[in-house]
Amino acid sequence: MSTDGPVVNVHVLFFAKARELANSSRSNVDVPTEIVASDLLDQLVSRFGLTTIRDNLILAHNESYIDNLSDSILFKEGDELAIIPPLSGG
Amino acid sequence: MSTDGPVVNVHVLFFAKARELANSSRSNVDVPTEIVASDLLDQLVSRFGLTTIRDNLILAHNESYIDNLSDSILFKEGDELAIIPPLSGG
Amino acid sequence: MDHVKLVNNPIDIAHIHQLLADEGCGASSVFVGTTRDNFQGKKVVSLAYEAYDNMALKEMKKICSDLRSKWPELKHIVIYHRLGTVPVCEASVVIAASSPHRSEALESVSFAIDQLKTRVPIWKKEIYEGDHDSEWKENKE
Amino acid sequence: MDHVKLVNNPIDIAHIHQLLADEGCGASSVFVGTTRDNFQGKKVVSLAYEAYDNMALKEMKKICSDLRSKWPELKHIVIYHRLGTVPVCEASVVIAASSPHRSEALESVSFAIDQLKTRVPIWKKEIYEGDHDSEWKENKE
Repeated sequence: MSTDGPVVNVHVLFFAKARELANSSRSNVDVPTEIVASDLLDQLVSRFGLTTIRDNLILAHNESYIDNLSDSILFKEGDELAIIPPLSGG
Repeated sequence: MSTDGPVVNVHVLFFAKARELANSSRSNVDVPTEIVASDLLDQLVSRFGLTTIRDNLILAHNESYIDNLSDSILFKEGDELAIIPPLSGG
Repeated sequence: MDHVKLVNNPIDIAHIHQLLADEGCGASSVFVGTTRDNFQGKKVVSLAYEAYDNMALKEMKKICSDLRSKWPELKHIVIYHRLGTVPVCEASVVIAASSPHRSEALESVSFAIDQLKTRVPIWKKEIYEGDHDSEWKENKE
Repeated sequence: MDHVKLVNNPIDIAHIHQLLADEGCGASSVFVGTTRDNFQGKKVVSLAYEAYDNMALKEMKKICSDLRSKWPELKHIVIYHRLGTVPVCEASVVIAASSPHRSEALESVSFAIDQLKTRVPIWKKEIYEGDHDSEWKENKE
Protein backbone atom coordinates (compact mmCIF):
# COMPACT_ATOMS: atom_id res chain seq x y z
CA MET A 1 0.00 0.00 0.00
CA SER A 2 1.19 3.53 -0.66
CA THR A 3 1.93 5.15 2.68
CA ASP A 4 4.54 7.39 4.25
CA GLY A 5 4.14 6.73 7.97
CA PRO A 6 4.59 3.58 10.03
CA VAL A 7 2.97 0.43 8.64
CA VAL A 8 1.78 -2.89 10.04
CA ASN A 9 0.99 -6.11 8.29
CA VAL A 10 -2.68 -7.20 8.39
CA HIS A 11 -4.74 -10.06 6.98
CA VAL A 12 -7.25 -9.08 4.31
CA LEU A 13 -10.16 -11.42 3.62
CA PHE A 14 -12.24 -11.38 0.45
CA PHE A 15 -15.73 -12.82 0.11
CA ALA A 16 -18.23 -13.66 -2.62
CA LYS A 17 -17.89 -11.41 -5.72
CA ALA A 18 -14.88 -9.64 -4.16
CA ARG A 19 -13.17 -13.00 -3.68
CA GLU A 20 -13.81 -13.91 -7.30
CA LEU A 21 -12.55 -10.57 -8.65
CA ALA A 22 -9.47 -10.59 -6.40
CA ASN A 23 -8.85 -14.17 -7.35
CA SER A 24 -8.02 -14.79 -3.73
CA SER A 25 -9.79 -15.33 -0.44
CA ARG A 26 -6.99 -14.00 1.72
CA SER A 27 -3.94 -11.79 1.44
CA ASN A 28 -1.42 -10.11 3.72
CA VAL A 29 -1.00 -6.40 3.22
CA ASP A 30 1.01 -3.61 4.82
CA VAL A 31 -1.27 -0.78 5.93
CA PRO A 32 -0.64 2.51 7.77
CA THR A 33 -1.24 2.31 11.53
CA GLU A 34 -3.88 4.97 11.01
CA ILE A 35 -5.89 5.60 7.86
CA VAL A 36 -9.32 6.90 6.83
CA ALA A 37 -11.46 3.90 5.85
CA SER A 38 -12.45 5.25 2.43
CA ASP A 39 -8.79 5.87 1.50
CA LEU A 40 -7.90 2.36 2.54
CA LEU A 41 -10.82 0.93 0.60
CA ASP A 42 -9.77 2.86 -2.53
CA GLN A 43 -6.25 1.48 -2.31
CA LEU A 44 -7.47 -2.10 -1.80
CA VAL A 45 -9.97 -1.74 -4.65
CA SER A 46 -7.31 -0.64 -7.10
CA ARG A 47 -4.75 -3.19 -5.92
CA PHE A 48 -7.14 -6.15 -6.05
CA GLY A 49 -9.19 -5.28 -9.13
CA LEU A 50 -12.46 -4.50 -7.37
CA THR A 51 -13.29 -1.30 -9.26
CA THR A 52 -16.56 -2.60 -10.71
CA ILE A 53 -18.02 -3.19 -7.26
CA ARG A 54 -16.29 -0.36 -5.34
CA ASP A 55 -19.47 1.48 -4.41
CA ASN A 56 -21.07 -1.62 -2.94
CA LEU A 57 -18.27 -2.61 -0.62
CA ILE A 58 -17.92 -2.07 3.08
CA LEU A 59 -15.13 -3.04 5.46
CA ALA A 60 -14.98 -5.01 8.67
CA HIS A 61 -12.06 -4.57 11.04
CA ASN A 62 -11.44 -7.41 13.48
CA GLU A 63 -14.94 -8.77 12.82
CA SER A 64 -16.75 -5.47 13.35
CA TYR A 65 -18.29 -3.40 10.60
CA ILE A 66 -16.85 0.03 9.93
CA ASP A 67 -20.15 1.85 9.82
CA ASN A 68 -18.81 5.06 8.34
CA LEU A 69 -16.17 5.13 5.61
CA SER A 70 -15.06 8.57 6.80
CA ASP A 71 -13.92 7.07 10.12
CA SER A 72 -10.23 6.52 10.77
CA ILE A 73 -9.07 2.99 11.49
CA LEU A 74 -6.20 2.24 13.86
CA PHE A 75 -4.34 -0.93 12.94
CA LYS A 76 -2.12 -3.24 14.94
CA GLU A 77 0.11 -5.93 13.48
CA GLY A 78 -1.90 -9.04 12.62
CA ASP A 79 -5.31 -7.35 12.56
CA GLU A 80 -8.00 -8.78 10.35
CA LEU A 81 -9.64 -6.68 7.66
CA ALA A 82 -12.50 -7.99 5.53
CA ILE A 83 -13.87 -6.73 2.21
CA ILE A 84 -17.63 -7.14 2.47
CA PRO A 85 -19.83 -7.10 -0.67
CA PRO A 86 -23.60 -6.74 -0.28
CA LEU A 87 -24.92 -9.44 2.05
CA SER A 88 -27.28 -12.11 0.80
CA GLY A 89 -27.68 -14.54 3.67
CA GLY A 90 -31.03 -16.04 4.60
CA MET B 1 -89.99 -23.63 25.40
CA SER B 2 -92.77 -21.17 26.15
CA THR B 3 -94.23 -20.00 22.88
CA ASP B 4 -97.59 -19.26 21.31
CA GLY B 5 -96.97 -19.45 17.57
CA PRO B 6 -95.79 -22.31 15.35
CA VAL B 7 -92.87 -24.33 16.67
CA VAL B 8 -90.21 -26.60 15.19
CA ASN B 9 -87.96 -29.11 16.84
CA VAL B 10 -84.23 -28.28 16.77
CA HIS B 11 -81.04 -29.83 18.12
CA VAL B 12 -79.32 -27.88 20.86
CA LEU B 13 -75.63 -28.54 21.50
CA PHE B 14 -73.80 -27.63 24.71
CA PHE B 15 -70.04 -27.21 25.05
CA ALA B 16 -67.44 -26.84 27.79
CA LYS B 17 -68.81 -25.17 30.94
CA ALA B 18 -72.30 -25.01 29.41
CA ARG B 19 -72.20 -28.76 28.79
CA GLU B 20 -71.20 -29.38 32.40
CA LEU B 21 -73.88 -27.11 33.84
CA ALA B 22 -76.58 -28.50 31.54
CA ASN B 23 -75.39 -31.99 32.34
CA SER B 24 -75.82 -32.80 28.69
CA SER B 25 -74.04 -32.29 25.42
CA ARG B 26 -77.15 -32.42 23.27
CA SER B 27 -80.89 -31.95 23.59
CA ASN B 28 -83.91 -31.61 21.32
CA VAL B 29 -86.06 -28.57 21.94
CA ASP B 30 -89.19 -27.04 20.41
CA VAL B 31 -88.57 -23.43 19.43
CA PRO B 32 -90.70 -20.80 17.66
CA THR B 33 -90.10 -20.54 13.94
CA GLU B 34 -89.05 -16.95 14.56
CA ILE B 35 -87.59 -15.55 17.77
CA VAL B 36 -85.22 -12.81 18.88
CA ALA B 37 -81.89 -14.43 19.79
CA SER B 38 -81.67 -12.90 23.27
CA ASP B 39 -85.17 -14.14 24.17
CA LEU B 40 -84.26 -17.63 23.00
CA LEU B 41 -81.01 -17.53 24.94
CA ASP B 42 -82.85 -16.46 28.11
CA GLN B 43 -85.27 -19.35 27.79
CA LEU B 44 -82.48 -21.87 27.19
CA VAL B 45 -80.44 -20.47 30.08
CA SER B 46 -83.29 -20.88 32.52
CA ARG B 47 -84.33 -24.29 31.22
CA PHE B 48 -80.80 -25.76 31.30
CA GLY B 49 -79.40 -24.12 34.44
CA LEU B 50 -76.91 -21.78 32.76
CA THR B 51 -77.73 -18.64 34.76
CA THR B 52 -74.22 -18.28 36.21
CA ILE B 53 -72.69 -17.96 32.76
CA ARG B 54 -75.57 -16.24 30.90
CA ASP B 55 -73.64 -13.06 30.10
CA ASN B 56 -70.76 -14.95 28.55
CA LEU B 57 -72.76 -17.08 26.15
CA ILE B 58 -73.34 -16.63 22.47
CA LEU B 59 -75.32 -18.73 20.01
CA ALA B 60 -74.53 -20.42 16.75
CA HIS B 61 -77.30 -21.37 14.34
CA ASN B 62 -76.48 -24.07 11.80
CA GLU B 63 -72.76 -23.60 12.48
CA SER B 64 -72.75 -19.81 12.07
CA TYR B 65 -72.40 -17.35 14.91
CA ILE B 66 -75.29 -15.09 15.69
CA ASP B 67 -73.29 -11.89 15.89
CA ASN B 68 -76.00 -9.78 17.45
CA LEU B 69 -78.35 -11.09 20.12
CA SER B 70 -80.99 -8.57 19.05
CA ASP B 71 -81.26 -10.32 15.65
CA SER B 72 -84.22 -12.55 14.93
CA ILE B 73 -83.57 -16.17 14.08
CA LEU B 74 -85.72 -18.12 11.65
CA PHE B 75 -85.83 -21.84 12.43
CA LYS B 76 -86.65 -24.85 10.33
CA GLU B 77 -87.29 -28.34 11.67
CA GLY B 78 -84.01 -30.12 12.46
CA ASP B 79 -81.87 -26.97 12.62
CA GLU B 80 -78.81 -27.02 14.86
CA LEU B 81 -78.38 -24.51 17.62
CA ALA B 82 -75.23 -24.34 19.77
CA ILE B 83 -74.63 -22.71 23.12
CA ILE B 84 -71.13 -21.23 22.92
CA PRO B 85 -69.21 -20.26 26.07
CA PRO B 86 -66.07 -18.09 25.73
CA LEU B 87 -63.64 -19.75 23.33
CA SER B 88 -60.27 -21.01 24.53
CA GLY B 89 -58.75 -22.86 21.60
CA GLY B 90 -55.11 -22.49 20.69
CA MET C 1 -53.26 -26.33 -0.62
CA ASP C 2 -55.19 -25.98 2.65
CA HIS C 3 -54.67 -28.63 5.30
CA VAL C 4 -57.21 -28.30 8.09
CA LYS C 5 -57.64 -30.98 10.73
CA LEU C 6 -58.80 -31.82 14.24
CA VAL C 7 -56.63 -34.64 15.58
CA ASN C 8 -56.74 -36.86 18.63
CA ASN C 9 -53.09 -37.88 18.68
CA PRO C 10 -49.77 -36.07 18.94
CA ILE C 11 -49.12 -33.78 15.97
CA ASP C 12 -46.13 -34.82 13.85
CA ILE C 13 -44.21 -31.58 13.31
CA ALA C 14 -41.86 -32.99 10.67
CA HIS C 15 -44.94 -33.94 8.65
CA ILE C 16 -46.23 -30.34 8.87
CA HIS C 17 -42.97 -29.09 7.36
CA GLN C 18 -43.34 -31.63 4.55
CA LEU C 19 -46.83 -30.32 3.79
CA LEU C 20 -45.34 -26.84 3.34
CA ALA C 21 -42.56 -27.84 0.97
CA ASP C 22 -42.78 -26.37 -2.49
CA GLU C 23 -40.13 -25.70 -5.11
CA GLY C 24 -41.48 -22.20 -5.73
CA CYS C 25 -41.45 -21.25 -2.04
CA GLY C 26 -38.60 -19.52 -0.26
CA ALA C 27 -40.19 -19.28 3.17
CA SER C 28 -42.13 -21.32 5.68
CA SER C 29 -43.41 -20.16 9.03
CA VAL C 30 -44.63 -22.62 11.67
CA PHE C 31 -46.31 -21.68 14.93
CA VAL C 32 -46.72 -24.34 17.61
CA GLY C 33 -48.88 -23.79 20.67
CA THR C 34 -47.97 -26.09 23.55
CA THR C 35 -49.33 -26.85 26.98
CA ARG C 36 -47.58 -24.86 29.72
CA ASP C 37 -46.84 -26.33 33.11
CA ASN C 38 -48.21 -23.48 35.19
CA PHE C 39 -51.02 -20.99 35.57
CA GLN C 40 -51.12 -18.43 38.38
CA GLY C 41 -48.87 -20.52 40.56
CA LYS C 42 -50.83 -23.74 40.04
CA LYS C 43 -49.05 -26.66 38.45
CA VAL C 44 -50.77 -27.73 35.23
CA VAL C 45 -50.74 -31.48 34.56
CA SER C 46 -52.56 -31.48 31.26
CA LEU C 47 -55.16 -29.72 29.14
CA ALA C 48 -58.42 -31.21 27.94
CA TYR C 49 -59.69 -29.80 24.65
CA GLU C 50 -63.13 -30.16 23.13
CA ALA C 51 -64.54 -28.72 19.93
CA TYR C 52 -67.78 -28.14 18.11
CA ASP C 53 -66.16 -30.26 15.42
CA ASN C 54 -68.06 -29.40 12.26
CA MET C 55 -68.24 -25.71 12.99
CA ALA C 56 -64.60 -25.60 14.10
CA LEU C 57 -63.50 -27.12 10.79
CA LYS C 58 -65.72 -24.67 8.93
CA GLU C 59 -64.19 -21.70 10.78
CA MET C 60 -60.67 -23.06 10.24
CA LYS C 61 -61.38 -23.25 6.51
CA LYS C 62 -62.72 -19.69 6.59
CA ILE C 63 -59.43 -18.59 8.16
CA CYS C 64 -57.61 -20.22 5.23
CA SER C 65 -59.78 -18.30 2.73
CA ASP C 66 -59.22 -15.06 4.63
CA LEU C 67 -55.47 -15.64 4.55
CA ARG C 68 -55.54 -16.30 0.83
CA SER C 69 -57.44 -13.12 0.09
CA LYS C 70 -55.11 -11.04 2.30
CA TRP C 71 -51.90 -12.75 1.07
CA PRO C 72 -52.59 -14.17 -2.41
CA GLU C 73 -48.98 -15.39 -2.75
CA LEU C 74 -49.43 -18.02 -0.02
CA LYS C 75 -48.81 -21.54 -1.24
CA HIS C 76 -49.68 -24.06 1.49
CA ILE C 77 -51.57 -23.43 4.72
CA VAL C 78 -51.79 -25.89 7.62
CA ILE C 79 -54.09 -25.51 10.61
CA TYR C 80 -54.15 -28.53 12.92
CA HIS C 81 -55.75 -28.52 16.36
CA ARG C 82 -55.49 -31.38 18.78
CA LEU C 83 -58.48 -32.48 20.89
CA GLY C 84 -58.78 -34.57 24.05
CA THR C 85 -56.05 -34.67 26.67
CA VAL C 86 -52.81 -32.87 25.79
CA PRO C 87 -49.95 -33.42 28.27
CA VAL C 88 -47.54 -30.64 29.22
CA CYS C 89 -45.01 -29.81 26.46
CA GLU C 90 -47.06 -31.36 23.66
CA ALA C 91 -48.55 -29.32 20.82
CA SER C 92 -52.22 -28.37 21.00
CA VAL C 93 -52.21 -26.30 17.84
CA VAL C 94 -50.00 -25.90 14.79
CA ILE C 95 -50.46 -23.14 12.23
CA ALA C 96 -48.12 -22.99 9.28
CA ALA C 97 -47.79 -21.39 5.87
CA SER C 98 -45.38 -21.29 2.97
CA SER C 99 -44.88 -18.58 0.36
CA PRO C 100 -42.32 -17.39 -2.20
CA HIS C 101 -41.24 -14.54 0.11
CA ARG C 102 -40.95 -14.39 3.86
CA SER C 103 -43.27 -11.57 4.88
CA GLU C 104 -46.45 -13.34 3.70
CA ALA C 105 -45.59 -16.55 5.54
CA LEU C 106 -44.71 -14.75 8.78
CA GLU C 107 -47.60 -12.29 8.80
CA SER C 108 -50.25 -14.80 7.79
CA VAL C 109 -49.30 -17.24 10.56
CA SER C 110 -49.45 -14.48 13.19
CA PHE C 111 -52.81 -13.35 11.89
CA ALA C 112 -54.18 -16.89 11.73
CA ILE C 113 -53.39 -17.77 15.34
CA ASP C 114 -55.20 -14.62 16.52
CA GLN C 115 -58.16 -15.53 14.34
CA LEU C 116 -58.22 -19.10 15.58
CA LYS C 117 -58.36 -17.96 19.18
CA THR C 118 -61.25 -15.58 18.60
CA ARG C 119 -63.50 -17.51 16.24
CA VAL C 120 -62.90 -21.27 16.16
CA PRO C 121 -65.25 -23.03 18.61
CA ILE C 122 -62.74 -24.97 20.69
CA TRP C 123 -62.45 -24.99 24.47
CA LYS C 124 -59.78 -26.04 26.90
CA LYS C 125 -59.87 -26.99 30.52
CA GLU C 126 -56.73 -26.86 32.61
CA ILE C 127 -56.20 -29.78 34.93
CA TYR C 128 -54.04 -28.92 37.93
CA GLU C 129 -51.91 -30.93 40.30
CA GLY C 130 -53.25 -31.44 43.84
CA ASP C 131 -56.82 -30.59 44.79
CA HIS C 132 -57.30 -27.43 42.74
CA ASP C 133 -60.48 -27.57 40.68
CA SER C 134 -59.88 -27.83 36.97
CA GLU C 135 -60.88 -24.70 35.10
CA TRP C 136 -62.34 -23.77 31.70
CA LYS C 137 -60.09 -21.16 30.15
CA GLU C 138 -61.10 -18.08 28.25
CA ASN C 139 -59.11 -16.43 25.45
CA LYS C 140 -58.65 -12.72 25.91
CA GLU C 141 -59.91 -10.49 23.12
CA MET D 1 -30.61 -21.00 25.72
CA ASP D 2 -29.12 -19.67 22.49
CA HIS D 3 -28.32 -22.16 19.72
CA VAL D 4 -26.28 -20.54 16.97
CA LYS D 5 -24.64 -22.59 14.23
CA LEU D 6 -23.26 -22.64 10.71
CA VAL D 7 -23.82 -26.09 9.25
CA ASN D 8 -22.68 -27.89 6.13
CA ASN D 9 -25.38 -30.53 6.03
CA PRO D 10 -29.17 -30.54 5.79
CA ILE D 11 -30.82 -28.97 8.85
CA ASP D 12 -32.91 -31.40 10.90
CA ILE D 13 -36.15 -29.48 11.54
CA ALA D 14 -37.50 -31.93 14.11
CA HIS D 15 -34.35 -31.36 16.13
CA ILE D 16 -34.94 -27.58 16.04
CA HIS D 17 -38.38 -28.10 17.57
CA GLN D 18 -36.81 -30.24 20.30
CA LEU D 19 -34.38 -27.44 21.13
CA LEU D 20 -37.36 -25.13 21.68
CA ALA D 21 -39.30 -27.44 23.99
CA ASP D 22 -39.77 -26.15 27.51
CA GLU D 23 -42.41 -26.93 30.12
CA GLY D 24 -42.88 -23.24 30.86
CA CYS D 25 -43.41 -22.29 27.23
CA GLY D 26 -46.77 -22.06 25.47
CA ALA D 27 -45.50 -20.98 22.08
CA SER D 28 -42.83 -21.77 19.52
CA SER D 29 -42.30 -20.03 16.22
CA VAL D 30 -40.08 -21.49 13.50
CA PHE D 31 -39.09 -19.75 10.28
CA VAL D 32 -37.48 -21.78 7.52
CA GLY D 33 -35.89 -20.16 4.49
CA THR D 34 -35.60 -22.51 1.53
CA THR D 35 -34.07 -22.41 -1.92
CA ARG D 36 -36.59 -21.41 -4.60
CA ASP D 37 -36.56 -22.96 -8.05
CA ASN D 38 -36.76 -19.73 -10.03
CA PHE D 39 -35.52 -16.18 -10.30
CA GLN D 40 -36.69 -13.79 -13.03
CA GLY D 41 -37.64 -16.63 -15.30
CA LYS D 42 -34.37 -18.51 -14.87
CA LYS D 43 -34.51 -21.99 -13.39
CA VAL D 44 -32.45 -22.21 -10.19
CA VAL D 45 -30.67 -25.52 -9.66
CA SER D 46 -29.05 -24.76 -6.31
CA LEU D 47 -27.61 -22.04 -4.14
CA ALA D 48 -24.03 -21.82 -2.96
CA TYR D 49 -23.56 -20.10 0.39
CA GLU D 50 -20.36 -18.80 1.89
CA ALA D 51 -19.77 -16.97 5.17
CA TYR D 52 -17.21 -14.96 7.03
CA ASP D 53 -17.57 -17.69 9.63
CA ASN D 54 -16.28 -16.13 12.83
CA MET D 55 -17.90 -12.79 12.24
CA ALA D 56 -21.15 -14.42 11.10
CA LEU D 57 -21.34 -16.38 14.35
CA LYS D 58 -20.57 -13.22 16.31
CA GLU D 59 -23.36 -11.32 14.56
CA MET D 60 -25.79 -14.22 15.03
CA LYS D 61 -25.05 -14.16 18.76
CA LYS D 62 -25.58 -10.39 18.81
CA ILE D 63 -29.00 -10.96 17.25
CA CYS D 64 -29.78 -13.36 20.11
CA SER D 65 -28.78 -10.72 22.69
CA ASP D 66 -30.85 -8.10 20.91
CA LEU D 67 -33.86 -10.41 20.92
CA ARG D 68 -33.46 -11.08 24.63
CA SER D 69 -33.31 -7.40 25.48
CA LYS D 70 -36.36 -6.63 23.34
CA TRP D 71 -38.33 -9.70 24.47
CA PRO D 72 -37.03 -10.75 27.90
CA GLU D 73 -39.59 -13.56 28.19
CA LEU D 74 -37.96 -15.56 25.38
CA LYS D 75 -36.80 -18.98 26.46
CA HIS D 76 -34.86 -20.68 23.66
CA ILE D 77 -33.54 -19.11 20.47
CA VAL D 78 -32.19 -21.05 17.49
CA ILE D 79 -30.37 -19.50 14.52
CA TYR D 80 -28.90 -22.05 12.10
CA HIS D 81 -27.54 -21.16 8.69
CA ARG D 82 -26.41 -23.69 6.16
CA LEU D 83 -23.29 -23.15 4.03
CA GLY D 84 -22.06 -24.73 0.81
CA THR D 85 -24.43 -26.03 -1.82
CA VAL D 86 -28.11 -26.05 -0.92
CA PRO D 87 -30.38 -27.82 -3.43
CA VAL D 88 -33.84 -26.50 -4.29
CA CYS D 89 -36.43 -27.10 -1.53
CA GLU D 90 -33.86 -27.56 1.24
CA ALA D 91 -33.51 -25.16 4.15
CA SER D 92 -30.75 -22.54 4.03
CA VAL D 93 -31.72 -20.84 7.28
CA VAL D 94 -33.82 -21.67 10.32
CA ILE D 95 -34.71 -19.12 12.97
CA ALA D 96 -36.82 -20.21 15.90
CA ALA D 97 -37.85 -19.09 19.37
CA SER D 98 -39.98 -20.28 22.26
CA SER D 99 -41.69 -18.23 24.95
CA PRO D 100 -44.49 -18.50 27.50
CA HIS D 101 -46.84 -16.44 25.28
CA ARG D 102 -47.18 -16.31 21.55
CA SER D 103 -46.50 -12.69 20.64
CA GLU D 104 -42.86 -12.77 21.78
CA ALA D 105 -42.10 -15.94 19.83
CA LEU D 106 -43.77 -14.65 16.65
CA GLU D 107 -42.42 -11.11 16.75
CA SER D 108 -38.87 -12.07 17.68
CA VAL D 109 -38.55 -14.57 14.83
CA SER D 110 -39.78 -11.98 12.29
CA PHE D 111 -37.36 -9.42 13.66
CA ALA D 112 -34.45 -11.87 13.70
CA ILE D 113 -34.75 -12.89 10.06
CA ASP D 114 -34.70 -9.23 9.00
CA GLN D 115 -31.64 -8.67 11.18
CA LEU D 116 -29.89 -11.72 9.81
CA LYS D 117 -30.37 -10.54 6.25
CA THR D 118 -28.97 -7.09 6.94
CA ARG D 119 -26.03 -7.78 9.22
CA VAL D 120 -24.75 -11.37 9.18
CA PRO D 121 -21.87 -11.69 6.67
CA ILE D 122 -23.17 -14.53 4.53
CA TRP D 123 -23.46 -14.53 0.75
CA LYS D 124 -25.32 -16.67 -1.74
CA LYS D 125 -24.81 -17.33 -5.38
CA GLU D 126 -27.62 -18.66 -7.50
CA ILE D 127 -26.70 -21.39 -9.92
CA TYR D 128 -29.05 -21.57 -12.92
CA GLU D 129 -29.97 -24.27 -15.38
CA GLY D 130 -28.59 -23.94 -18.92
CA ASP D 131 -25.90 -21.42 -19.84
CA HIS D 132 -26.98 -18.51 -17.64
CA ASP D 133 -24.09 -17.19 -15.57
CA SER D 134 -24.46 -17.83 -11.86
CA GLU D 135 -25.09 -14.68 -9.87
CA TRP D 136 -24.21 -13.30 -6.44
CA LYS D 137 -27.42 -12.15 -4.80
CA GLU D 138 -28.01 -9.01 -2.79
CA ASN D 139 -30.52 -8.64 0.05
CA LYS D 140 -32.73 -5.61 -0.30
CA GLU D 141 -32.67 -3.13 2.57
